[in-house]
Amino acid sequence: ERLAEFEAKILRGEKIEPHDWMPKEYRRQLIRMIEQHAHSEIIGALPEGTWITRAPSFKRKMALMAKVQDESGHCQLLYNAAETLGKSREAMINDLLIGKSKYSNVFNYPAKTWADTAVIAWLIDASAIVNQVANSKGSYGPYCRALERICQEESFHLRYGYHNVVTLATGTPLQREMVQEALNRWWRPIMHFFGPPDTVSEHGAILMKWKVKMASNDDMRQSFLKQYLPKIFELGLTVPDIDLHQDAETKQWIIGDPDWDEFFRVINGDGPCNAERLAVRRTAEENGAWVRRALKKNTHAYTVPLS
Amino acid sequence: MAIQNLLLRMADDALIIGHRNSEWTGLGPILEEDIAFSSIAQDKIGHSLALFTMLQEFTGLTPEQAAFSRNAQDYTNCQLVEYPIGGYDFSLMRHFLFDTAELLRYQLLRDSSFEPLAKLAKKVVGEIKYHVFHANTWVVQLSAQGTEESHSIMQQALNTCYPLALGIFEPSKVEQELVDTNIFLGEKHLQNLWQDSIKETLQKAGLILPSLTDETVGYGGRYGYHTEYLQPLLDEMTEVYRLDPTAEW
Amino acid sequence: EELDQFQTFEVFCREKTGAHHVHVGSVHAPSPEIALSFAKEQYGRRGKVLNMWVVKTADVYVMDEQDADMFETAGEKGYRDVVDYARVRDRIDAFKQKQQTILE
Amino acid sequence: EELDQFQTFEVFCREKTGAHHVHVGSVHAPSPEIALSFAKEQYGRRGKVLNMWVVKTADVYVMDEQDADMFETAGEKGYRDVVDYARVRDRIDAFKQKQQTILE
Repeated sequence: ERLAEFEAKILRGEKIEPHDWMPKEYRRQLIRMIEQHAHSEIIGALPEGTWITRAPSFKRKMALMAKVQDESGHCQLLYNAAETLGKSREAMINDLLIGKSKYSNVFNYPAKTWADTAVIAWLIDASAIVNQVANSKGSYGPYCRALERICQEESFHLRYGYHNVVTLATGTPLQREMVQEALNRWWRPIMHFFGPPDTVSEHGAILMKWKVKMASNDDMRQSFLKQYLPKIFELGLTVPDIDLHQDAETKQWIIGDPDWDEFFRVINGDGPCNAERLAVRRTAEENGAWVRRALKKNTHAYTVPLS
Repeated sequence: MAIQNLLLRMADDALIIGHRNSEWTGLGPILEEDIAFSSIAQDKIGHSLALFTMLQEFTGLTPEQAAFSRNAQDYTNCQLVEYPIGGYDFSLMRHFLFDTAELLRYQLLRDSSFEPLAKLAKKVVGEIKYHVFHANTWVVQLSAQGTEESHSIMQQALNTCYPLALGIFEPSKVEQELVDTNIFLGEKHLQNLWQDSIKETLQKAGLILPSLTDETVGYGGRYGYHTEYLQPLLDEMTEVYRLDPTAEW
Repeated sequence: EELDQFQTFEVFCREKTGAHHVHVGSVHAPSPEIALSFAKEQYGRRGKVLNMWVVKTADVYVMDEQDADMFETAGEKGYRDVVDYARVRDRIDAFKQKQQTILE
Repeated sequence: EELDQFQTFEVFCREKTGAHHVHVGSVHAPSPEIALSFAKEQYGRRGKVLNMWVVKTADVYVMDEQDADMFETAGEKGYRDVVDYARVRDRIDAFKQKQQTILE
């Protein structure tokens, strides 16, 4: 009955809106996914944020500020989209801080040099865009509308990152070496970014049917490799994967084992920066508490945002 | 050249306060405020870039060379802007006191006899008006409309910032020449306008100006005398640039 | 501890190109002034925003989706009875009449 | 309550699922419920309107016109737009050119 109508609506390509009926599981999975995406944006702002004060030129400084600002902006948009499903923003932030709700594993690694920020801005934002473009065709209205604006703003990140990497790769020997080393550090976390091969991931099937998850992990990884490996090689840069090769007939890129044990170890809290990221986030929340207390004083009951 | 002195201290002020306020990016008390405060910091860096580009006509230095290869004693920013960001109360109060002066300064400069500066002033006055709108809204919100706790925190921030803010108006050695050549009406004049302007918002906010004792007034910056905070800031700011100042970053 | 939650405002932007205000999202803010300042930054920091409205989410009255079918007939069947619509109709006409006389 | 002093409501409609709500105009009405029914009458007739919001005009906070200058420079910030990072191609080709000559 209602489930059939709900699924038929999705099949017809229509969007589900906040006041429509939806299965509990659909609401729960959507909140989980959008919440994690929002957390990844605010935590993702931290490694790059530390380099704003050391950016080597006016334009890079302003661009990196605008990029990290966008990440806060995207986090705000995504929390809003998730809030229309009935979970308050403060509850989501709280779940992040107590470690109950996850964020993208790639941000548990440190940005060691200026070239790291260039590789992050280019290849990690590129990976995020592959994921976001797929999800923007999903079934939930507010999430798609948020992603529409996010993808527009991400196109600047991508171009800025690429311009940055190209400037370093075609610059002095010191710059070239710095960007190659950064790429060596970030290659494996980027391969982890799309998640383990689908056989292992348990949310898969139902999320695909309800257009919550739009593409498999392997398809998204493959789309990333197809688009960006040629550009990396064109700059004479290499990636740290001796088994990486392109299958002659299928043109598919085959990668070596990126060590999924490390992926699960880090995602469960044992990466180089897990503790530090949440600690910085907690300090920021605590330092701002007096401000929020002052603002909360004169406001009325909280209402769920509309769309 | 009097105009160089004015352009340099305005450029240094905007660069250093923009740099300091950028340290809040991603760490603000509320997401929406994080976004707003970052835009204001970006605008400041943009203003300093415009001013250093104007200075290039006189000095031949690119903005990067001018900004990334000087030490503290060659900087002419007022001491107020170099202090660490502290709590959000300090950064907000500095933002309020500094930007109120900045708006009045650029409004005056719209009629400057130095054409490029008048042109820049006309272009950015709208942006700075928003900076002041933002500052006024927050100072009133956290003081009069906040809690007892936030009101006392903001009063304390005003007590700390106000003496330092007077350093904005420390007269330079070319003050008279600027006034005579109608480039700028002078820091004294600006300070009078500023005193009236902040009074209005402080009244609405229920905050009172602290009494002044001479040694707390933040003079010295215009003549290269700075606090111990500036050099570490510059070392951090130029860390990557110094790896190879001739390279393109 | 009780989470420090505060209200949201719905944001509507009018772009240089478009004539209508379009709903773009919402912001958390304690007051309209701050909501406008946030909205300007979040939704107006790029491109062509000319003007902005903010409305407390609590002040927005929503036609529930279940009533959507009420709309469906609108497209096909034209007039649809609303209980006291007739009585209210002439009252509006009277009101407009009065406005007219005041203006003249 | 005073029925003939009608206040106005701003009306926002969403044409199809997934779309944003758009401001389509305003109606005079004594209450939100009646405003919604008038709005449906006036704006619901043509297309299939799926969802509608009404807001008392008094509840809409507007960034007033003379503050529009605060938005003016938003569009000119090249550093945070794609356009400023376009000329990458020539840099790569120049680099490849240089690599070529080194190899020979």
